[in-house]
Amino acid sequence: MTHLIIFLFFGALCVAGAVNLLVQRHPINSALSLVVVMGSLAVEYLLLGAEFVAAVQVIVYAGAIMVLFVFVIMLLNAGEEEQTKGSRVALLFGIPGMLVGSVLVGWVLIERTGSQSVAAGALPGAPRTIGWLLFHNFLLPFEVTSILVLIAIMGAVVLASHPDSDQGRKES
Amino acid sequence: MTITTFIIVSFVKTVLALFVLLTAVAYTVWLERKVVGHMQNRWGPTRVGPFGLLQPLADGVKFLFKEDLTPPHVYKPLYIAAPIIAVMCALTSIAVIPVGNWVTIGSLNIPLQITDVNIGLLIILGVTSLGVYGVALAGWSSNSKYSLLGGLRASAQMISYEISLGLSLVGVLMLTGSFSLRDIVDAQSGTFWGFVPRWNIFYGGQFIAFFIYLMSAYAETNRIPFDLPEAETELVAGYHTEYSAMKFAMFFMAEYANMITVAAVASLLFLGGWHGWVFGPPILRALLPVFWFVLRIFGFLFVYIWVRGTLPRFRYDQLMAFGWKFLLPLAIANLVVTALVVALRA
Amino acid sequence: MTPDLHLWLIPVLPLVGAAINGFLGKKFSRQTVAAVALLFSGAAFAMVLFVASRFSSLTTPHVEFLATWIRAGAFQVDFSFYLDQLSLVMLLVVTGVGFLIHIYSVGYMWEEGGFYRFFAYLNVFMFFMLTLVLASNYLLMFIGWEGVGLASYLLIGFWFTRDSAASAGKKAFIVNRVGDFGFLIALFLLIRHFGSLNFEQVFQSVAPITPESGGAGLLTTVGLLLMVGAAGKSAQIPLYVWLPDAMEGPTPVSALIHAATMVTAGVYMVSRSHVIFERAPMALTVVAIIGTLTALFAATIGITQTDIKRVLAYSTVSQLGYMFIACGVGAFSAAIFHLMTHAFFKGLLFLAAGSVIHAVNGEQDMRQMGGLRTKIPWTFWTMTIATFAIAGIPPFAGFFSKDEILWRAYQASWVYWFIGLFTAFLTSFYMFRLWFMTFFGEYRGTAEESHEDSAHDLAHDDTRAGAPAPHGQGHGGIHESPRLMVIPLVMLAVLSFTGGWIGVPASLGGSNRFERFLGPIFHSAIVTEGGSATAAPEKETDGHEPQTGHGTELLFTGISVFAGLVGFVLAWLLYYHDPQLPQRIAAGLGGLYEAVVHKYYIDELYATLFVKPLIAGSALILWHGIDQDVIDASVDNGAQGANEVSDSIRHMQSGNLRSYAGWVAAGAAVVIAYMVWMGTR
Amino acid sequence: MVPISYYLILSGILFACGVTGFLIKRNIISIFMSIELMLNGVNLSFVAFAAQWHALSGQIFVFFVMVVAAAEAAVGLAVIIAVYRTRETLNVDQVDLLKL
Repeated sequence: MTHLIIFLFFGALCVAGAVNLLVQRHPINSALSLVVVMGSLAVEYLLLGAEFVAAVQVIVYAGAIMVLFVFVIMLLNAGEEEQTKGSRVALLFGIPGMLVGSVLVGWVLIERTGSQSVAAGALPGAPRTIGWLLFHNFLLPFEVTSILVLIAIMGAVVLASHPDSDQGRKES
Repeated sequence: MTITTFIIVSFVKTVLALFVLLTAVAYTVWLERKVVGHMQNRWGPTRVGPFGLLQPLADGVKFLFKEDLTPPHVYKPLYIAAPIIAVMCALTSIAVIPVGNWVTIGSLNIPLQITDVNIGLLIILGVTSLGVYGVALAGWSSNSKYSLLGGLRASAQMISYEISLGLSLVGVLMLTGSFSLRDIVDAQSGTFWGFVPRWNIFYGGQFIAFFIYLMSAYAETNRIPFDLPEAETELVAGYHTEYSAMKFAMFFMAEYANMITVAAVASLLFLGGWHGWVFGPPILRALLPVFWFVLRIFGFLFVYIWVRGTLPRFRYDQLMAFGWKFLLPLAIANLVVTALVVALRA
Repeated sequence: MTPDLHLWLIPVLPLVGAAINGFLGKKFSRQTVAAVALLFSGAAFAMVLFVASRFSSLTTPHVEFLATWIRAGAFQVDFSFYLDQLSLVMLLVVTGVGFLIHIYSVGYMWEEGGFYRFFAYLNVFMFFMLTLVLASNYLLMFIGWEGVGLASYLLIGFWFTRDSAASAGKKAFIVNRVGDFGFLIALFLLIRHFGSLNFEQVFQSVAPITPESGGAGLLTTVGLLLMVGAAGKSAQIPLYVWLPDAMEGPTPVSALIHAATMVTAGVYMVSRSHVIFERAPMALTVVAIIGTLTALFAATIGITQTDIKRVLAYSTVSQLGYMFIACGVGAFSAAIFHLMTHAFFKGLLFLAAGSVIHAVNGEQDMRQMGGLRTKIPWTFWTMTIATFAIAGIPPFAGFFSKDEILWRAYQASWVYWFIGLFTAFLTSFYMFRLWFMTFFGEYRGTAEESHEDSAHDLAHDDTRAGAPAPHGQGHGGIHESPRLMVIPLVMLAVLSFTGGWIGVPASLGGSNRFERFLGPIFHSAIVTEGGSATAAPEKETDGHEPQTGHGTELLFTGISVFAGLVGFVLAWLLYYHDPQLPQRIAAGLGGLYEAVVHKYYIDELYATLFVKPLIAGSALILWHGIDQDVIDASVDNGAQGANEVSDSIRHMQSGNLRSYAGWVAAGAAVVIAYMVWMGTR
Repeated sequence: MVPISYYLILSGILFACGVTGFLIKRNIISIFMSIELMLNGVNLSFVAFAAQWHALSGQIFVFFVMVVAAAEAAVGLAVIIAVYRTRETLNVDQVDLLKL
């Protein structure tokens, strides 16, 4: 019972944050609401037993990525987004398409997964087991992603470095 | 124990912890002023109470009754939210920090810790990383160039040093094989070679990691020599330039609470937590570890103040260079070495 | 039976020569080119001789299987070669005469540009011709058939800088296409009804059919279609028109391709498929009629021509007509016999004519010649032999073969015989006319200074730096040809003198060896279907005939010889004794003469009937109608449409991130819907 | 006990919100955040499925998603900064020249 209540509460928080992300005009508000979403998602993970995932969610997403966002927003001093006349396509096709797609998916999910339910912490993702999996079954993907991250870092440096501050490199 | 007792006990522990912590914060401020004063050949606070011991109380009252003015042109919601976030993050992390062994009151056996989760350390890291928001938002929302620069510096600095901080902890984690702080502390019980305490800083050969952690912690808490975000000489008071009264007090509290937290973590991870000479009747046996633990934290705080009293301030580029080009590689190297050691021991 | 006969070497050797000369010859010196060409064609000849030496020990027909070419269900075509008496004779003729003409060409073409090109083409021709002869099935034969057509096209247009030569080549090619079309259809019919193109299988399945039995109609159709093909290749009415123009090519080419070998391919093909023809009397009759008409027709034209080579060309046509008469009356062996002798003396005639032309520096008009007898004795004497041979004067080669044909023709119907006889008279007449005009009387030409209007001169510029001419005085006055050219003349002369003796008919106390040699082939069919009416003419092909005694045959022989002599005398009268007479006669004949001079306006007729309508039709329908209004239009409109469509679609590519997102979302929705639909059904 | 489908529905809602944000937001940073939102929704479904099938690999996937998201954030924000330098705007409707 408490389980369901907690789930509903944080689920509602999630949705509220997501919706707030949409309605807020100012990117920093959107960012913060996204942080809220992530935090409450971490709680959901905890409910599902994925404690390590939850922790990493907080540390990486809320603590690093979103901080990066906020940082950039501050750096560029992004103000209210002006309501320019965008493309009609996005509204004419995108929104209906999104609705149709999500409705279909939702229907299928309900159809297929049925009423199977999980207890709190159904599948304990303890750090030890996760680590074991990560370094045995998923070693190659792990290494590949590490390389990916390395490349991403270099790319970020190249892109963000000031054009006149670097000699010879193409302006990005 | 039943759910109700659990809730009651938790509540009691929380209140207790909060009270102690806030008091500690207040008296850390007093201590700092005193020590720095003596270092600079002055007395520090002396008027209020003996040795100015009631000074923190007076300060609190002052903060409470000061006019809480909000400058115009600030982005209000965040301007108000920022200090709250900061102080909340600072106080939350205390929840997973164990301060001592189990104590037995009547029938129930209570750990001297608000809650013992097996990913405690991760939670601490996460919460501290969330602490950045307070600073950043404060700097940004108060819509003044000094604040903005302060906030930018603060957030950049925190993100940068968080990495080496986390990496410096990994060595210990590998030695222990657990995220639970209690397990980590238990793993450091006893001695080797007969007399040397089995602390990670000695036994695990983690002293490099320890110093990395120390420096990163200074940066994390925006303390001298890394207090660029609130460098008075450059940008009036950094991210909390525009703050006053209780809001400013919150930042203040947050900073000192963070100091205490990192000190606690350092002593838990590297200096064997509460292990120490235990003797006497059961009640004393229960409380002595707490004493040892508090002693260690006190030592750390003293070092903080000592450093503040002696070291000059870094330049910003030096700060970044130091973090990325020195501490980070060092932490990684330490990590590799530790991994080898662990592998060889196994 | 020696399996390792390596027949394939025979065609492949010239091909190798062609390849070497064609691809590398540009850098070779003339000596090298000539050496290569002669080496390989000579090698082919030697190979044939070797095969001939082994022939007696062979069980004929000897089939040499090389590889499977096409296999479609039951239908199969192989690369395999078929050797029997017939193809052996053809091989000997082709390679032998071909080799001689190669030698001759070295001398003749020495001054020419594109020396290597010429020999490459010549070798290619040899290759295809030998393929044609050796083929063991109609399809392979058809390859050779087309190949020789190609080679002749290339060689006729050898001096492609001359417009007339180029157009002549095109004419030859196109007219041949008409014939090939018929040939192809015949092949299709064969495949359709007998499911095979192999000679043996086809003949096996044809053998049981008799004119009375069903399927005779089919055979008639096939025969007629084959005849169309033969008419195209062998220049019979109505498709002969290309051959006279083909004389635009170098004289050796005319000798080799358009007299000795290629044009006889039709005859070879008809007699090769005699089994079919024998069972289609109607087709045979048509063949005979076409043959007679052609013979007469061409001969009459030949009388009036003044271009030495054209005269020979028309005589070739009429001689081919003879061969077809022979085929038509079922005397295939006689046809082949005449084919062989004709190859000898007509080849010789052309070579000699070439030598004459060479002597007078490219002058081809007989009216500009005369009195060359003393100046070029070798040429004169060899040419004399050839003339007598073709005129059917005993004991020259032509006599025997022609007499044989006439005799057979008479046995079939006196009409054939009479026309053939008249043609024989005409033949000797125009041949002697040529002879007299060229070699007797006084020289009417201006060879000393006439250096223009000749292909030689065209070629001079690029051959100045060429190797020194083999004969001393270069292009001075009238001179005998170099030895390289004389030797083949002499050898061919010997052949055309003695060539006929292998087929001396019984009536002259001979024992027609040639016929007996060929006997097995032209008997085999008869044997298989056991003495039916069609076999009548063939039955007495072996030497002695029961019903008509030697007397009649001798009588007829006498008549034909007499006709030849009459022609001689007449020619002597008109062109030696009283050269003014012909003009008067021509004036007297008036319109008829005009018509004959203009070859009965056949070319003009064809031009109006086929060429102009074709061009007009192509211009109107194919060019403007289809090409411009359909193909081009479709392309243009396609481009136009693409342009417009992309103009409209271009706006999707707005560069606006959110519109892209909209498209992506819509597409995703579609995909999801599809997947759900697939999943739920 | 909470039915798995609830988690899935929640993740679906989050994803849909992300898509909507991508569609209606003008500020490039907000759009970027919408992407992150989508990723989070997917992560939730991953974890939920992991719980349903008792397969930890689902949680492993979440890590990879996070790593990729981090890399993406780094590069993407760098790109945003570069764009802002040249265009002086963060509005995607004004950055549609398809060239720098």
